[in-house]
Amino acid sequence: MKMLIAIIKPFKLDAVREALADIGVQGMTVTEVRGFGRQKGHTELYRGAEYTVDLLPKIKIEVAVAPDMADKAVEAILKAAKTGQIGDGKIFIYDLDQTVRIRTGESGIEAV
Amino acid sequence: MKMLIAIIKPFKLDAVREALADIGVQGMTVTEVRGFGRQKGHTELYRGAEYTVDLLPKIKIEVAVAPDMADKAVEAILKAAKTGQIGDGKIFIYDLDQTVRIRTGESGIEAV
Amino acid sequence: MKMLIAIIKPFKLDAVREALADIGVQGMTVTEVRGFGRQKGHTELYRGAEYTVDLLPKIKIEVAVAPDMADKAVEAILKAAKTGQIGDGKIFIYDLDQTVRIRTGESGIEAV
Amino acid sequence: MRKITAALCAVLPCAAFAQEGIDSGNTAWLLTASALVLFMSLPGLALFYGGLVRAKNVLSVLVQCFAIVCAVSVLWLVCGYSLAFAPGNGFSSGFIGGLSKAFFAGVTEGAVSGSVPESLFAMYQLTFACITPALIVGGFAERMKFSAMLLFSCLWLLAVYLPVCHWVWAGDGWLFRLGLLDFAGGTVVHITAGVAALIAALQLRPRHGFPQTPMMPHNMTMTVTGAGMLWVGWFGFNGGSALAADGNAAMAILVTHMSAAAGALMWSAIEWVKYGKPSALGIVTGMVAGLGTITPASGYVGPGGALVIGLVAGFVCFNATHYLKRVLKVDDSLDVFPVHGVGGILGTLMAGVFASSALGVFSGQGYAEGMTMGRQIGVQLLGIGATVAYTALLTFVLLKLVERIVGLRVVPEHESMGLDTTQHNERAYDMQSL
Amino acid sequence: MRKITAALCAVLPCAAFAQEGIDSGNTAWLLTASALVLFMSLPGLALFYGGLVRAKNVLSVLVQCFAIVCAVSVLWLVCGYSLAFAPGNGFSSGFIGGLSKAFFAGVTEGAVSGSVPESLFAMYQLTFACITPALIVGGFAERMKFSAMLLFSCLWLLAVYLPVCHWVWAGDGWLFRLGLLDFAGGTVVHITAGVAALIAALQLRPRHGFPQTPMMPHNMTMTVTGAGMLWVGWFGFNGGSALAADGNAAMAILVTHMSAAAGALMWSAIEWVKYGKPSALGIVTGMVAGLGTITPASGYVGPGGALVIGLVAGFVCFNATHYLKRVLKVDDSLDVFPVHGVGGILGTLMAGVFASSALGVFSGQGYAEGMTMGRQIGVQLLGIGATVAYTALLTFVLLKLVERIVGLRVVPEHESMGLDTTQHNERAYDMQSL
Amino acid sequence: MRKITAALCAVLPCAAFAQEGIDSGNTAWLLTASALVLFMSLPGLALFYGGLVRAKNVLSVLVQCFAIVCAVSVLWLVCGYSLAFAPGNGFSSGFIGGLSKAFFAGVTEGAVSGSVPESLFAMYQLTFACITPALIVGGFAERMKFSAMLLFSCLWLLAVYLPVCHWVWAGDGWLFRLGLLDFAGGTVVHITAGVAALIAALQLRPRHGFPQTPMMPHNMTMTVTGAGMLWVGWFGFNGGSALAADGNAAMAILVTHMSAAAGALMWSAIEWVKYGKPSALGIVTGMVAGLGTITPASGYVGPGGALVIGLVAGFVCFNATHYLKRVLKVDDSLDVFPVHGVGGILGTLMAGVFASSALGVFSGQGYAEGMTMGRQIGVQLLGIGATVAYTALLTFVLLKLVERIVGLRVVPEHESMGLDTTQHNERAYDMQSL
Ligand SMILES: Nc1ncnc2c1ncn2[C@@H]1O[C@H](COP(=O)(O)OP(=O)(O)O)[C@@H](O)[C@H]1O
Ligand SMILES: Nc1ncnc2c1ncn2[C@@H]1O[C@H](COP(=O)(O)OP(=O)(O)O)[C@@H](O)[C@H]1O
Ligand SMILES: Nc1ncnc2c1ncn2[C@@H]1O[C@H](COP(=O)(O)OP(=O)(O)O)[C@@H](O)[C@H]1O
Repeated sequence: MKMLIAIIKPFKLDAVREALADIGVQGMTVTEVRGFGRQKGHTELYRGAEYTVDLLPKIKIEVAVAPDMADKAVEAILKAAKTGQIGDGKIFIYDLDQTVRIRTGESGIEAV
Repeated sequence: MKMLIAIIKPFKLDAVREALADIGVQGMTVTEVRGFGRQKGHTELYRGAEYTVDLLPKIKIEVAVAPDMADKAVEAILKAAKTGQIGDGKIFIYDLDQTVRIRTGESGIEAV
Repeated sequence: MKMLIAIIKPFKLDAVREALADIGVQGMTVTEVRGFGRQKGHTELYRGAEYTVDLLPKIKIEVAVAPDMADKAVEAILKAAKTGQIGDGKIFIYDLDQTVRIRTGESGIEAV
Repeated sequence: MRKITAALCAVLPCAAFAQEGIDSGNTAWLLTASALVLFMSLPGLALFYGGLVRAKNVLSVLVQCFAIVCAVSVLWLVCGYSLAFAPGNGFSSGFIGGLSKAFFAGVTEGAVSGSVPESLFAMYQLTFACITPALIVGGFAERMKFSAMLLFSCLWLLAVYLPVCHWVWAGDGWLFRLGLLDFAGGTVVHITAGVAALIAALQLRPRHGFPQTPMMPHNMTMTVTGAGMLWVGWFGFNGGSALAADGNAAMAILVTHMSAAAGALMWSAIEWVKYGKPSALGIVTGMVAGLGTITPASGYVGPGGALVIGLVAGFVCFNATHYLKRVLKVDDSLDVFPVHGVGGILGTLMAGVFASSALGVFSGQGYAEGMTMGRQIGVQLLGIGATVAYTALLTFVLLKLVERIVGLRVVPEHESMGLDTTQHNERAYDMQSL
Repeated sequence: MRKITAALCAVLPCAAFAQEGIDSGNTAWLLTASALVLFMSLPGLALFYGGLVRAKNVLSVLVQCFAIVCAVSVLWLVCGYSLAFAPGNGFSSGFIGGLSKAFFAGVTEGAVSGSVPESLFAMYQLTFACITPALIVGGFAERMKFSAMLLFSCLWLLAVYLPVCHWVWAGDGWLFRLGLLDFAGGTVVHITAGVAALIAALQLRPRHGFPQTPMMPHNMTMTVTGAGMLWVGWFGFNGGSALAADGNAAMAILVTHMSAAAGALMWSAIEWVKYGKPSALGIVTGMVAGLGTITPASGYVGPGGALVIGLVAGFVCFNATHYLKRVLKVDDSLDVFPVHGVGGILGTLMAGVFASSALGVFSGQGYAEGMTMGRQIGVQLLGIGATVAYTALLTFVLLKLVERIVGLRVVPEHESMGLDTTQHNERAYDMQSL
Repeated sequence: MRKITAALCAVLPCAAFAQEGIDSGNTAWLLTASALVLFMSLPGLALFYGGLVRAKNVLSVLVQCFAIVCAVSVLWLVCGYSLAFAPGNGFSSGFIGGLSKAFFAGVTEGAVSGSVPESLFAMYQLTFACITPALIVGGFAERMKFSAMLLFSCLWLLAVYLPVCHWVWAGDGWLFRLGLLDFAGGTVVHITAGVAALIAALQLRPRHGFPQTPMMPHNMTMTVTGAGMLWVGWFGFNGGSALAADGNAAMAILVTHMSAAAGALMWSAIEWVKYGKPSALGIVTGMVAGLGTITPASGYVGPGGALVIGLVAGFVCFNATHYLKRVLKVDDSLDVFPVHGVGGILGTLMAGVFASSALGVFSGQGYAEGMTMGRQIGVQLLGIGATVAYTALLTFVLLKLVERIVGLRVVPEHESMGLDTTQHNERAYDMQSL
């Protein structure tokens, strides 16, 4: 199994979720995070002074998929999350040793 | 070392923590996340209209354990987190390349 | 590629960010988490009763780096995040299967 | 606010009345009522609205409410009070006041209006002028440019609020002379704001994602807090409109309270029946519907009438909200029209009914001499019709104008990033700052 | 609230008094006081309580407070005011009022009570009837069904609040005739609410997880906000009970303020000594204890007495809270009994002491003619005893009844999911909505 | 607050005046105004400040405001009221009051001050004494020990507030006798608090990380909520200072309102021009600047003057804030000096100008007999200078003293963990409790 962890722009969450549903991905976990990369933050006002806020709000999506689905899923995320501007984010792909479904105790691909 | 990442129902956090403590697990990291899988969300009212909320609140637990502890820990989580209803969650198991304790710089199993 | 995931004390975030920037790390993702390890929480008052709070606020930093940067990055985090007291945290290191930059579709080291 | 204008009638022609004594009790109550109505806007309404939008837009709503109060206050000083309440000139006198009180000319410490200082009357009326455009904010929330919002609100005050206020509450206003019953602003405040919000919602078009994406309130506790403040403040709104601390004021707050309670219970009951559970948003929205609806009637009806008015308000406004948003799919973001507009119309109408002293336990204080229920309802309908039509037309024109000058809507990217960051350079919450 | 009933005595027999003049200053103050007491319930108490529960239950608390205010208001109109304040019939007249004022019969714009409009007196008293059952919410918070809560609150108002209110504040009430000193509701409000909360806590049994699992307040800033509002609103609660804007009202707010300050400082001092640090929750809880305790005494004591009353309140209520929750392990969720119940008992007792004009710097306004400290304390003890016993018994019976009809408690799964989702289909906070 | 002292002059020499009648309308308004000013402190100012600090320190700010109100109240009872308002003895009588009213001796239910009960005058003045040290909290926020804060606030009340209050508002105060115009506390409240905050900020040194690390407000909605409450409460602050419900009070709230609006608009305009976007914090800070600045002038100027005062306030305070924090890098955490201190100085000065009745549309109520603009400005400058110098010196000494006794600042580790946990054993928010 593979675990895809994508960092995306917050307002792209719905689009990515739909894109993944379309290719049959059945579950995902979402976390609010903050991050920076090329995109360097913006300034905020505070009583007559401007500050730079480095860490911008991002959404982290975790999706476990069967190995043969991984490429399709990456594809789907790429397409849905892209705006073409910096800050679009990253996808990190891990190998999963094992997956277990708590309700049934099933493990392996059926558990995804 | 193995890293177990479990997504569980929020109100099961205490039970899981105790179960892990019982088998000697000494540390864990907890994150609030939202997710969906088989469990499909619920409806909420908003001024005379019902909406479906897809992403339900879940708790993510990360526990690094020595390889020989992994099975026992999975067992403990399974038992403590199970309600038998959909939405009970998943455990994802990763191989850890390395672990370092910041305070001492120790690495490997002693660092867990 | 390697993914370093560090759990640190919240007020050390700025120091760690700077230390990583100094060695040329260009991106990171930050999550608020809670955790415990050796450090066992503190007591809080609630109308004449004291309670123990087990899970303390921590910051999780995720940094993907080229393999050859990993050691330097670990070093940098260790130095910046250390106070020498319990609760300083951990660094977990994973192997990354793949990394993709969403904006460009690039993958591999260029995508970090 | 019948007495207001009656008092003004007497006062306006000759400033010499200024020497007449003021009543300290009436003055004390109107000082308090002014504070209460300001409290409705800031922070009451701001919180009520702010909790309903998404976290990325909450500051924009708060700033809009603040900015409107500030800008309207200055306009009031410059010419607003005068155009609303100074005697008009010649032919136009039924439609708009004159400029004899511009820059508060003659509104000295010693000037008296009825039994209170005229400066207090001007202050009290100002709080109404502040909250009315602030109510409209709910219609275009989460997508309007700040500059456009500010320009529009100022123009709207001048072109819509001040004339309608003059029609209804000035001694020489044409609706006042016809005997329109609008004690505390069913037409002047709620209909104008509700209709303007509807027009704005239509002209700005829906928020991106509406109606598929649910846009849930980001902080319902904030909304409930604001709702509680509105209820309390409304005692000043309706009770203060008696311009005295007397039985009229007392009865006004009693019926106001009853209508709020009845509206809330009705809305909750419908939800309970329809969806199995009554919600927090439901109970407070029903309460606001009850309050808005009783407003024009509050000085004329009795507790029994108020109960009926509140129940009708809860029922009709619930269905209006549902119909506008779910069937017609109009994105009046925070439902200003179906709650305030519809409530104002209903209430102005029912004021004409329940003012009657011949309804047994549902009786009110009775009609003016020579008025019958039929004729009164006719006048009420005329007042409603004129206010709706005039407001709709002018609001439409003003929005077109503002669109030309600065554009109405933020660019899509800014809408998705949220107005707080893009219009005000701030975030509402920063729980992580170390 | 001695004058209330004295005034009513005079007024009730003959409605002709309605022609008598009202005092605009007194009316202004009572209009304001009504707004202030409503403000205590909404949003004051709602926020105070709401902040103390877990995030998953905060809306349920807010809705409960709102729904109680709404339901009580309608009941008040139908028969509540009459049963509390209309003259009773024959033998029962000391225990409950008659129905001659049902549907506010005779409470017209012109009707006068003392020196204020009777509609205002009815409105002011309504705000007390609203907050009393709302206080009880703290006892069963986080586990009671909404339907059960609403049914119970209505029945309790009718069966407990109205009779006790009649006993103490109606001219023909038996405790009033005995000369019980309860200026603003030590027995009528705080003892009844505190005892009812205790009985409810016992009958509903503890929340799941109590007492091992800490159930920490989800938003202490909300609680502190509500506490500030309660303090301010209490000026209307105690000061308004003079039913006039006079020296009695002024002294009432001064002693109220002093007792609040003293209670807060005492509670903080105990925490500081015992745990090394004074907490936010501690200081505001001590403040509420000081306010609740001074309530019955506020029209009778002086500032020196108020200081002692506040200090005693802080000390005793702190220990009562600790004892009930930590030793007896009773899950009165938000500590209503140890703060309001115990405070009400203490205050009613101390009113009997510090009303004395013979205590030097701790003197009060003196006893009624013919009363001695010994006899007064006897009357106070009788009033406390009767109120505690009656409330406990009736509350127990009503809860049994409600249990039969709809069941009291949500199912365990719903309790763990939280009442907001399961009872109201809503979440309080949604910071992620995009 | 001219009338206060005029009234006191009359009352103080002979307590027999106590029999004289009170005016129920004036009393009603002052009861309300007392509630409004308390509301400014709790929860108004507490929220305004609390939202601006980081999440880890918000409770510390709230507790500080509460604890100050409580401690000051008890001190007021013991000797504060007497030292401020009782006639002084011999040579020192211009500088500090005597102890003849300690423990509120003679402040009985029947005692009268002007046309209101003396207990009410004492209560009203107490609310001013409470908010002044609470304002200083903003200067040392996020780093001062709670024990040090409490000790300092008590000493400061005794050594700074009470004397200055006597100078300016007691009939025998030296500045009062010179004819200083300070209607509601430009010198007594805002200058003393602002200067003390500055000295405290300097003596405690900056927060760790200042100025490189941005220390962003953790909850701007809380700050805006508090700002709205401050605006409303200020009606009681300035309007109540007329000590009557009359034209003076009415004009005071009108000019207060205008200055707030003008200050807010000016601050926003500067931000808009300078940074392209007006912010929420900007608009509310400008509003507070407008309110603080009009305070001393509010009973003497007209609406036109108020407009100018507000605009000047927004402009000068904006630049003062910027200069102090960004150029001088003084860490007056929440900008108390540049807003309240500078505002108080400006306002006291401009009161001397815009009180003139010879400025056309910018005219005020005119000078006292025999006073010219030149002389009045001289008196104002003297009042400002004396207040600034005295406050700076005494604050410096008191802080040194407190440093000796308990130390001023928490240890660095506690500062980084936050004051909520380390000083009060609590966290403000716990959204995860299950
Ligand atoms: N090396 C990295 N390690 C971990 N997270 C990263 C890394 N680089 C980027 N990110 C995450 O991805 C987000 C978007 O990255 P950014 O570099 O701004 O996008 P891009 O370069 O594709 O335009 C960042 O906000 C951060 O959360
Ligand atoms: N493929 C997946 N990838 C990542 N997270 C998942 C995946 N499937 C499920 N989850 C997480 O597990 C949670 C529970 O999953 P669900 O499928 O509802 O449980 P079950 O099927 O065991 O009843 C989800 O809310 C989500 O957070
Ligand atoms: N075995 C583990 N698995 C996952 N996270 C851990 C583990 N041990 C520690 N942590 C995380 O690291 C944080 C600091 O750990 P702690 O043991 O208190 O530090 P140390 O032992 O280095 O002083 C914890 O709060 C927790 O979030």
